[in-house]
Amino acid sequence: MAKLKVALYWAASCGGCEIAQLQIGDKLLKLAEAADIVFWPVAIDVKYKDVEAMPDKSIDACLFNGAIRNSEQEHMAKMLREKSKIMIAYGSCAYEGCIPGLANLFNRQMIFDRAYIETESTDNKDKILPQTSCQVPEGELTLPEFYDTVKTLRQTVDVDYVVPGCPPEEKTTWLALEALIEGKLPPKGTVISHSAKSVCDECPRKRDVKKIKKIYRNYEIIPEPEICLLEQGLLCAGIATRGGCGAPCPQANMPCTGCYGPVEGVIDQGAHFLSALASVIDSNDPEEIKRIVDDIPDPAGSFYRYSLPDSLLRGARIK
Amino acid sequence: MEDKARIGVYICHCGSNIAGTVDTKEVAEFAQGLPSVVIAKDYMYMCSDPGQNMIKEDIKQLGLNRVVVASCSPILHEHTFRQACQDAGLNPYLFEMANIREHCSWVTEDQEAATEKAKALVSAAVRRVFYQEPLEVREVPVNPSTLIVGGGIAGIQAALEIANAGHKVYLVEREPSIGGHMAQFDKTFPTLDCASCIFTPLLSAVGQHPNIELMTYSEVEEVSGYIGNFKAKIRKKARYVDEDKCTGCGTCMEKCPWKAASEFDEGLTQRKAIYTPFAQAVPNVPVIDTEHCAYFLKGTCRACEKFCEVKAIDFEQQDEEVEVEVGAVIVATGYDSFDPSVISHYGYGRYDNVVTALQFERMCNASGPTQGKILLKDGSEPRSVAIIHCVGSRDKNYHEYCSRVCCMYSLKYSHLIREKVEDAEIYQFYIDMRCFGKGYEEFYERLSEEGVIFIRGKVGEVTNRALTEEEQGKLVVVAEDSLMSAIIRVPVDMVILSTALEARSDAEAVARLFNISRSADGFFLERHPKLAPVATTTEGVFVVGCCQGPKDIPDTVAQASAAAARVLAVISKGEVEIEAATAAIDEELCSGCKICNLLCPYSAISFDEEKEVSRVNEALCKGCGVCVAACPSGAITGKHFTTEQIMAEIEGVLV
Amino acid sequence: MSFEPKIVAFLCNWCSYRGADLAGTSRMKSAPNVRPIRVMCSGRVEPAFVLKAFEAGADGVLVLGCHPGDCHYSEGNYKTIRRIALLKNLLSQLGIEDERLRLEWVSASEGGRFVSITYEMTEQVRKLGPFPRRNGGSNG
Amino acid sequence: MRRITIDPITRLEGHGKIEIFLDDAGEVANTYFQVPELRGFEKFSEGRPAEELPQITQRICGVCPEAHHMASTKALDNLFHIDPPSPAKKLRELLYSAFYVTDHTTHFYILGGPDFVMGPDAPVAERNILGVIAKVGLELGGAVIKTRMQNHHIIHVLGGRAVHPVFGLPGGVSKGLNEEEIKEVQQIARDSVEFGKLSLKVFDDIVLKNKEYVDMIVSDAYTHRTYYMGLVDENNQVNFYDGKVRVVDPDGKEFAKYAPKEYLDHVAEHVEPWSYAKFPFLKNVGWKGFVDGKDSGVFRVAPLARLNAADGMATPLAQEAYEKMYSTLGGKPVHHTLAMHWARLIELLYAAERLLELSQDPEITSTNIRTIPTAVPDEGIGIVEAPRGTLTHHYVTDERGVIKKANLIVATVNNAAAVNMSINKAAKALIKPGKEITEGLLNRIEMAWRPYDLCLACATHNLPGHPLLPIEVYDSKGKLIKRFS
Repeated sequence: MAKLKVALYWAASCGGCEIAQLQIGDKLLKLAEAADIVFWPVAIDVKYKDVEAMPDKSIDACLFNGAIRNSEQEHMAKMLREKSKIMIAYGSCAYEGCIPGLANLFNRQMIFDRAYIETESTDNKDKILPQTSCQVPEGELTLPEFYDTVKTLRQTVDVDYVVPGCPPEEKTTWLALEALIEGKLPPKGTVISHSAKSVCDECPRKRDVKKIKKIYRNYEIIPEPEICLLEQGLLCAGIATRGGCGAPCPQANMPCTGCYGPVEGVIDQGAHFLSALASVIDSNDPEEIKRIVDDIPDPAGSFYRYSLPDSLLRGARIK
Repeated sequence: MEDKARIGVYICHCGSNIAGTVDTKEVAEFAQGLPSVVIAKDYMYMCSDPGQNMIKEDIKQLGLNRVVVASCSPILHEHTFRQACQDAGLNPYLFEMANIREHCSWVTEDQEAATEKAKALVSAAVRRVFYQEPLEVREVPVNPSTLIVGGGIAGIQAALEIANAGHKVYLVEREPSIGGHMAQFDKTFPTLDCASCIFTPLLSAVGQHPNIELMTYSEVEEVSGYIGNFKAKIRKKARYVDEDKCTGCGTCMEKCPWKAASEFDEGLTQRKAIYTPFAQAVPNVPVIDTEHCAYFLKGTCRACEKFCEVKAIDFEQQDEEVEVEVGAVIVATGYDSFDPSVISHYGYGRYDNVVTALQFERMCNASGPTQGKILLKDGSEPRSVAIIHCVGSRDKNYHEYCSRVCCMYSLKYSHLIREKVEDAEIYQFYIDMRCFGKGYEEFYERLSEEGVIFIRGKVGEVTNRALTEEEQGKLVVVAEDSLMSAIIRVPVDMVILSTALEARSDAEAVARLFNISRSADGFFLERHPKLAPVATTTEGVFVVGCCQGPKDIPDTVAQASAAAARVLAVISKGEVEIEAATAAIDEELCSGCKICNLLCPYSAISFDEEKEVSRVNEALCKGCGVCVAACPSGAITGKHFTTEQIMAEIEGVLV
Repeated sequence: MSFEPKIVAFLCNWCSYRGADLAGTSRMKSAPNVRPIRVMCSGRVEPAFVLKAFEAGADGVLVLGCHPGDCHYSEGNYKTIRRIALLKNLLSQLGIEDERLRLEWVSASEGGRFVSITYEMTEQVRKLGPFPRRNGGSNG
Repeated sequence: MRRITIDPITRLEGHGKIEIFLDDAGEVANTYFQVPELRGFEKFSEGRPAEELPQITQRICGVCPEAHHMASTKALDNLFHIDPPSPAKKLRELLYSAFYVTDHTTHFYILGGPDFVMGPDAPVAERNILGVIAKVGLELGGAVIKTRMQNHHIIHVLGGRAVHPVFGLPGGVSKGLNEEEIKEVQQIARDSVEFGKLSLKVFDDIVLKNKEYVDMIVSDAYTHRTYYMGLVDENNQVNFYDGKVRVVDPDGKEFAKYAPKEYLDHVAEHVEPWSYAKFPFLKNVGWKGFVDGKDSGVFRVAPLARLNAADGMATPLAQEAYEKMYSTLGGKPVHHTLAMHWARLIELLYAAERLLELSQDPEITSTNIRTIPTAVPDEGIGIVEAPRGTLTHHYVTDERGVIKKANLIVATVNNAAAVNMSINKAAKALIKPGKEITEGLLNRIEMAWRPYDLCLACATHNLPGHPLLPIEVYDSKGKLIKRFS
């Protein structure tokens, strides 16, 4: 059987997904046996012309990580979609926008002003901003257009599979690669993970009574080692987050922040996290309820840490 | 299924009620264009037989598998159209209604706006119905036994009614004997017949009834299950007397050297450490009060044991847990009598001759502390008695409600006093006389002819501070006579406080135990004050007697019989219908996070420790959807109100 | 043409929906801008429904339930209070005006109250203007 | 005017783009190193609870998340006015040392190394990690993979996850090490020290024993006289986790030494309209454009810079290697860009040695790893040495500890100006009229930036994602005259 052709590409991502792919360690060699990596900028000097030269659908699968932050990433996503039989959104950024998606709480102007004008160490009296096109003595220099809003891969092109996680855990990555190598891919649209249930299912901490009188910040308490972090008042997103990761964060005494995205079939992870949490607030008195919820200083960042661009509202409304 | 959805849409004119404002033709045309809509019609009156037949025909002829009717409120006609669908062989849950009358044609005159809105409501219903699924109404068999909690007149009446109908009853009473408050009474108003004469036979009837399993000195500790199938854990407290051996001879009580204040006699007499509350107690088996028994306190004595010929005394006896299975529960836990010592200016507890209604009741009773004589502490007969109404009732500081029985028993007392102490002066201090019951007003008339002095006014204080010669050594009742609007001082020998009836001190715990609610006054809440006066929010659990609110014996007995009738109705039907639109948890998605566990007002959600998933008991679930909205995993489906259906409706309503 | 706000109203089956029915039956005029959706209890209303309504084109959302203490399911509406309180904090952080989401209690006998709420809401939202979209891409 | 575009430059973290303009004579007129994107972490950190920033900011870069995690965590200590218990500090440095071992290994063998191991002109298909493994043999290849896995395992054990750990909290860390775990760490540390030695030997064999390479290293094409910056301990020895920032001038004399909170007195960032990356410079020298020398504020960071800025290494074997490098390359400071590869391997050995030291510290298994902050948070600055250079996190919060302002000067960006110059100089030296411009030649130009181990994911906290364009040479009329394949 002919070797698979696989492309690994990054758009608006941090590189963690590449490291996660390297994390499969010696399984990399298995991958190398079964597939030719025809495109992988982080490690191989294969240039775009080679990819462009490939006929449509000649790549068997593209693992695309990173969100769509600018015009060229959009162009790139569409191009690779053309070239690939299977498009896999690999990692949280491609899947739901991830932490860089928090930029959707602001807009382009605000981000530029902060980065190039306001920042304390910036020396820019003339308020120069990067330009998509700019004349230098020798000619024109261009930069991609920075979008106002971060988009997910699925909001940009047709996506066949999703591999969740920021970054995906080694076993999740291998689950997807193995299915690919052995031609045992699940139905289109599947989010590939070892679990369809929430992280709680894999969390060894004991769960008892969900009644919340006070919400704590993670530096305010040293949590009991054995007990559910949410029940101790820490904002643990495990209840609203797909498992498959093995609940590493709660086992390191830190709350889950939700990087595997919503549980199977859930629309809007944040809204579900919010609703569940609010439901178990231990008070019927509106004033007290207000006091308790006001202890959450950053609802958007807490409930949509990774999924703001993929949420129903996608981001903030800027006046 | 969905992709093959065949939807029929029917727009009702409701005469001109809808058609007058909404362009029903246009709406029908609009509906015809919606996805999966096979046929859309408008018609004069959809709820009429021809209208319903139109639907039935189309279901059969066009093979519709979804139906939408746009007409009036579903509250009005949802049932009608569901029935029509069912008659045509379509599951009623595949029907959806759009309310284009109350919510549309009737709320605006702007025809364009109304028509637009009607379209939106129809498209919402169409999109929603697309996702609707057939549901089956389940029926579960009913356990014909009944648990009755409380052995007062209410519980006894209900128990006998049900037992006499041939069904098993478990009657649980926490005191050593059944009887409750009524057993303490001497006479009953307005007929003045002797309480024990009418009551004692009932007690023994209960005691002997083959269908009644009596559990005295016992308390219900846990209730689970649902109508038709409750399980109750009952703790039988150790009596330290073997019920099977004891003959009720009473020797132990004679021989017991240790005494304690008698609860039954309201502390006016003493009973022994081993005792039955009263002579005609049922069962006639004593209990040892370990707080006053020397053996339990000091480890010595055992006199009772020595003298018991049948060797019924058993100091080693332990509390016993029994579990019973029943189909229905009647809660008849009665009331507490208001403690007047909190109203210090009435002098209760400070002055010997200020007594409570129940204490006076006992005094009048031939088997009571004074063998029925009305006596002051010093043993002499009172020459004058004041009866103060509404002590703790109709009083913002204590209970705002009227206790309903005080006026009448106060009248009864004046009669008893008149009977026993011919020439005594009797004063009634009242706010208003409330003589609402059958024969009550007449009783009042009669009493006023017996030379009782009625003073309309609230009593300010009862004091022994004499201002005049004649007040010396008397209790002076200071009150405002609101008819003469003057402060008056009435010197008397004895003061009777007509104390309020209040909810049991442990009513809250009991409410939680049976998962029923309480009204602001602390009494148990009936499901509907008029239409369901003995039912509660929990199917199969009924409340009767004073635990639901102060009432007299006739009303209590009436309620008891009513509850019995409701229970018998359930039993005779043999099975109960279980709501179909309930919540259901998908075990494939539930991670056992326990968010939902405490949210259910009906305790319908339980946790399966083995599988580590939560479960909904569909028989208990009322389909409110609170848990569905709370589930962070979307693992709970609210049948007939699924997220998918409502999301589709939202999209539809915004076209 | 002037801006006609679209208001989605979630009504609980036992109090608010009947209150709305009563308003109709009594022929009180109420804002046709309000698009009712019946749920068994306000406690069924997921925050996601509210967000979905905005996303699907609503300019305002009403959540109406039984008065506290009167809930047909005894405590469902208290859960709603909790959720809406937290949801409002989220929405304000997302730059969405507080007036676009209202939680109110309407009993089965309060047809008049239902009507005045719908008018108030419609006028408030009319002042705010259409709910702004955010769809990504260069012009956000 | 001709133009050569190299886009994207490859074998780095993130994306960069090089524009080379040739005049009509065919001489290089100018070059531009562009970074094509921005994410704006500084903006969307606003409104976040400060204690979440170690986890949020590490998403700037998934290759060096630990660096951002640490800088951020130290900024939080400062922000909440809390001094973590000493075991917590040691655990942080332990995790950080393990991270250094993995990261320097990654760069030398996967990103930078192939140019030397395979040769600058080797075919594209071989000039990568797979080629390297094929050439050096599976044994060394296996060791590379093993070292990365093992040290990531340490990060996993402490931080819960190998990538994007959840470890740092104001006042301490979330998890400690038990006796069993520390034994494992000690073993990994010993193996890593061996691997560090081995890697230096590999460099010795493959690079230093190859005259062409040595000449290339010391050639003017790859040399710049700049200032150097790096974190040093109280003995002015290299330290990655803590200490003061020391700057030496092109002659190697100490120019400045400052505590984190003083960074704004020493560093500023220049903005150009043609790159999303900013260009830091020494405030007290000033921005004089893309030129080197004492009068230009341009400075360099990362391995060679750290070694130049310090007086030595704090561990014996590393110190030995340190001395060997300077004696071989003619004393301090060394200005040869390509020597960064060597310096990186010396640091790799140091990190391994430090890891071993810490893993043998009696305090390391203590459970006293957190102090709960009580002071009102206001402003905090944290600096660490990321593998790619000095990394600064600076936060201002309200009294609830919610971020009002965040400023980040990220490791790689410190080198942005120098990289631009290095490319320019290499291009000018390598592209000559009439000389054919081969793929290998262009790779040699890329070799001018590769030593910096660019992390453009970090630079301006941008995201990779520029579309790859072919390398094309146009004449002044914009006519395509050569296309490379």
